[in-house]
Amino acid sequence: MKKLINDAESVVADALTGLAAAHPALRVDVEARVVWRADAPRVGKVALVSGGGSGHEPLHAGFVGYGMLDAACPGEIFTSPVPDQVVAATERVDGGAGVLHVIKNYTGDVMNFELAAELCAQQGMAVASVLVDDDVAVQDSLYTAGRRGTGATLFVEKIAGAVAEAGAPLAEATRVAGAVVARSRSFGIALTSCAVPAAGKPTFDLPETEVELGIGIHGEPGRTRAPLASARDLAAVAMDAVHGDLPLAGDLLVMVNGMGGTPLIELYIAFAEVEAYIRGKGARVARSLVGNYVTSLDMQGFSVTVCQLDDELTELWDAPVQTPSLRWGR
Amino acid sequence: MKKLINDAESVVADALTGLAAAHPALRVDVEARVVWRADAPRVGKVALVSGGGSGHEPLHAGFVGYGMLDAACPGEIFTSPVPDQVVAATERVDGGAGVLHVIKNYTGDVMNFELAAELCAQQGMAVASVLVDDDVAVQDSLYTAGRRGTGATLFVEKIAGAVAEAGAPLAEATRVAGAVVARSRSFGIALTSCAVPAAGKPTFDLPETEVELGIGIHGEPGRTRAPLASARDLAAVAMDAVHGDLPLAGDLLVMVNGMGGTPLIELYIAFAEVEAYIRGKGARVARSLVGNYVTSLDMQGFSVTVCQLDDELTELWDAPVQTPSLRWGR
Amino acid sequence: MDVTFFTAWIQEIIRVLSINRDLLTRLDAAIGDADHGTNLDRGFTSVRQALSDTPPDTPGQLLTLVGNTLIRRVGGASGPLYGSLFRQLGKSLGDAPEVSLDDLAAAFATGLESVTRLGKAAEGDKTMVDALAPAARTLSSAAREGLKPGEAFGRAAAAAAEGAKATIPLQARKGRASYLGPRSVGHEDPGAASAALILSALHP
Amino acid sequence: MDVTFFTAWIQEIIRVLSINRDLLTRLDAAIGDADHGTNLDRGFTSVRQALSDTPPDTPGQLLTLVGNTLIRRVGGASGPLYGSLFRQLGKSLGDAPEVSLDDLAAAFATGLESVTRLGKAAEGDKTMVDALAPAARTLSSAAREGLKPGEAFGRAAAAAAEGAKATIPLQARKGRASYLGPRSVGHEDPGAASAALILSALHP
Ligand SMILES: Nc1ncnc2c1ncn2[C@@H]1O[C@H](COP(=O)(O)OP(=O)(O)O)[C@@H](O)[C@H]1O
Ligand SMILES: Nc1ncnc2c1ncn2[C@@H]1O[C@H](COP(=O)(O)OP(=O)(O)O)[C@@H](O)[C@H]1O
Ligand SMILES: [Mg+2]
Ligand SMILES: [Mg+2]
Ligand SMILES: [Mg+2]
Ligand SMILES: [Mg+2]
Repeated sequence: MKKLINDAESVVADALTGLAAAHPALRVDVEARVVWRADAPRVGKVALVSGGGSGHEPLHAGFVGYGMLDAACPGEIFTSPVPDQVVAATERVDGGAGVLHVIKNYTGDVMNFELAAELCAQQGMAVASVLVDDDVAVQDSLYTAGRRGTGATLFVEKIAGAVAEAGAPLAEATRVAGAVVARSRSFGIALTSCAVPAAGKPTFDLPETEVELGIGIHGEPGRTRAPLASARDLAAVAMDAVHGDLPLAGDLLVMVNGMGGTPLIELYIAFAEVEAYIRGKGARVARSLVGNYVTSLDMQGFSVTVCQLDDELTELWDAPVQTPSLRWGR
Repeated sequence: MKKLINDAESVVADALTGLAAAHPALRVDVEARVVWRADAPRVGKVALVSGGGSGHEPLHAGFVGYGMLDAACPGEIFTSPVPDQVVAATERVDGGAGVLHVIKNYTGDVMNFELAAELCAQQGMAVASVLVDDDVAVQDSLYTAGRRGTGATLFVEKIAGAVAEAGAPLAEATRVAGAVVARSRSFGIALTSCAVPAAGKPTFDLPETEVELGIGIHGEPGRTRAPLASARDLAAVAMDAVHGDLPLAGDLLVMVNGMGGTPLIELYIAFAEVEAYIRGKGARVARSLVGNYVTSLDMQGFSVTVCQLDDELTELWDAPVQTPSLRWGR
Repeated sequence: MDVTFFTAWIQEIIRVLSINRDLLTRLDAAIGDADHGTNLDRGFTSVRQALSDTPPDTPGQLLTLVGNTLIRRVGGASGPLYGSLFRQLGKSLGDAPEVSLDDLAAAFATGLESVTRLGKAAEGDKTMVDALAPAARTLSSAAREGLKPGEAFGRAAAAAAEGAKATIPLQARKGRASYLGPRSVGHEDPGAASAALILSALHP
Repeated sequence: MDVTFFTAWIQEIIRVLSINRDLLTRLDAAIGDADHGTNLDRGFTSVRQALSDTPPDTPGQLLTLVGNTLIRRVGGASGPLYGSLFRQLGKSLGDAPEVSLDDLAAAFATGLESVTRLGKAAEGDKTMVDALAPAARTLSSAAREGLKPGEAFGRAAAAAAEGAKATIPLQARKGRASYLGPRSVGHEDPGAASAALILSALHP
């Protein structure tokens, strides 16, 4: 395991220092672990706050800015933020119109955000939340932790961010965020394990000829192991899983997302296969993203996230956004 | 070596297929290996054409679009394009005001672009060129191949692209491109080797405790090997080399660039150190980029590129750009 | 058992968890995300700091401080869960300067409840509850039987350790390990292992 | 030596380079970018296709076609260099249906010149020139001495092979290997190695 770091203990703080230095439009409290828009709080605008373990960069801090998140609270590597962080972030961006918490569905994230929401409510802030659980690799059941939140988080943050930027009330931003979750599905595949800095070595061993199918974004092993196959076959595995859960139809927003260690040239190869698969089902890629957006440290691999668009969602997706890692229209 | 590909032979074609599917504003001729702006040729506008081996994505094809390149011609992995490609690209975007070839200084690139320029001239096209050679790891000498072109290529393409977009004549675009080269320096460090798909294994072996200093972007070993050190120390090595060649002063445009396999969180850590180094020298990071822009397949590592800004260059850098991998202002 | 007793317990937890940090992280690497040891070590290091900053006067104050500190510093699933456990222990013990085994057993039962209320895990789901629940039962019965604290603690620690080991053949239904489905079988749950360590730190 | 002879040479080059593809790429991995074998194999595979599409009538036509195809398909440094070499060979031989050893030696000398004009490498810079130059000299002197083609080819191939091996202790001054500075010492130049293979494919 080789890392470009100073110290396993200071990874998050050091990265936040770099983030602050690189993006003057952000404010960063390295101590409190909060990143927020320099122009927040915006009076009368619903604020979006998200957060989660670090190691998924650019998620979430890279999506703070106009038209997307108002604040992010990055936890330790793969460790959900603590309630204090969420409260601090919420306080800093609350413009009086309420705050929407975008939460990836992990036990830790859910509990810490819930504790934070209680504290926020005690302070008189209006907080709503949306739970993202798009990963079809995980069986959804009342008796389990449910599906993980992965790539669709970016879609929720972008689209609900556009709703909020347009001045809609909290209930409306919450409704649209929920709609995005309901219409989105993901599946991920790992070619290699990532290595958590503090753990000092790869989380799992994977032979040269095998891949992990149905991985999340925390370096955990997947549902099953399979022989390494072509990009075409791996894309088909991912898309079969997605299509089996939510049949592909109509206009789709599609992200082929790298897990952090896979170069862009390979992601475009995977995207070509995903696009052909979708066309083969009679659906259409209307909007797309190809790149490293919701990562798992240095893991090699990819995930596909698909969202069924309608006119409203397409328009919101196209609305201007200006963040370190997603930007268009201004 | 694990790759998300279909076949080592079809890597470039398959990736171009994906690029075309992902970016409707681009035109891609997968056979001829040319990527160009859908709105080209623009009559009366100087066109910018660049190209080089593939494996450096998003360079160059990811920088085709408004305010940057008019066309790119990606060669095979780490292999400069052939003259036919360059000619085809030049023909497709020549709007009558001349075409600027942006060439990274490698023997193969230089020769193939030269042969292409002769063919273009025979066809009556006005072609100028700029040679990018920013890598201070390589000794510059009359008797050698000279310095390599690496990260500054992005700066040249962006800034000369803005000049061309503003309607300036070929000579002016060429002059500014040359000024960017003259004011830019780079240095790169590898934590791991990359693996060329057709070669089937890593280009070099590097023990767990060592790094390569002074690498290029083709997976070649560096000038020297050194013990793995902290991000702070590695950043200092890179910056000492840059500063030793072109003393840091005034306002700088700074890119901390990942080699393809290094996650963004680590690049921000490196950027924090680079920024502190520059401040320590009394200079200032006025503009910055942090991310994977000029890569070497799946190599882990980073490079730093610094360009001395002046008011003209700052304004040109800030001008709107709309490409797959660099976008702002529209 | 007074504040000195409970301070010794917490100090011993800090020591034991720090020694076993990498072990817990390795257990978490197998079926989770390789951070459990780091999470608890970070949390309890903060606890050590908090205790030296404002030494508490009563067992209840102490345990509440521990719980709050864990919630404020650990994050992840284990942060709120262990945080609630200790916070509830503190709340149950109130401001009594001295605590009996009966009091402690009752407090532990309510602490366990707060963990299951928050995490919604039942025994057999392959979580820390699989170690905490038998420990809570053992403490209660030991108190009923009138055992000495030393003996009660020994039995509770043994029950927790047994409960932790018994998670090995289980398929996880809660927490991150549940994502692995059948592949979670054959590994000890890291949270159950840390719960057993926390119980093992209880010495008379 | 007629078009059949030269066609046989090219076919043999194709065979030899394809067999040695991985070797050449490995040499390039050590001091370059691990593509030399792939580059030449791609180029000469296209040459095979081009020859079967439009079989040339004369040695000059054939070699010009080879040169053009290499320039159009190889890329990198070796594409233009080998392309010019073969194109110049073709140009020098003109449209003669039969070629003498003298003609070939003279053509090879001009071919070498075109390589050094384009690449600006001198002998000793650790490039293909280190194999091509001694081969050109050997061909010329063999022609002057009136040797049979078979013997001349044998000597030229030996000279090229020796020239290639002699690149091992050199520090590169041209091409990608020059970036390595002193670390380029101790490795055979891949282009010199491929040049030696190309010469070794010349059979009477
Ligand atoms: N719903 C739950 N109820 C009880 N314990 C749980 C629950 N979810 C997870 N745990 C415990 O938390 C442990 C993992 O803690 P930790 O690794 O620190 O957090 P995370 O899973 O967020 O990375 C698991 O081993 C399990 O014992
Ligand atoms: N300036 C030059 N003159 C002559 N030969 C050169 C020159 N530069 C490179 N070469 C030859 O080209 C070979 C490398 O070819 P290849 O690997 O196909 O291209 P690239 O270096 O562009 O990857 C070198 O081993 C060397 O023999
Ligand atoms: Mg975690
Ligand atoms: Mg090459
Ligand atoms: Mg964990
Ligand atoms: Mg090469």
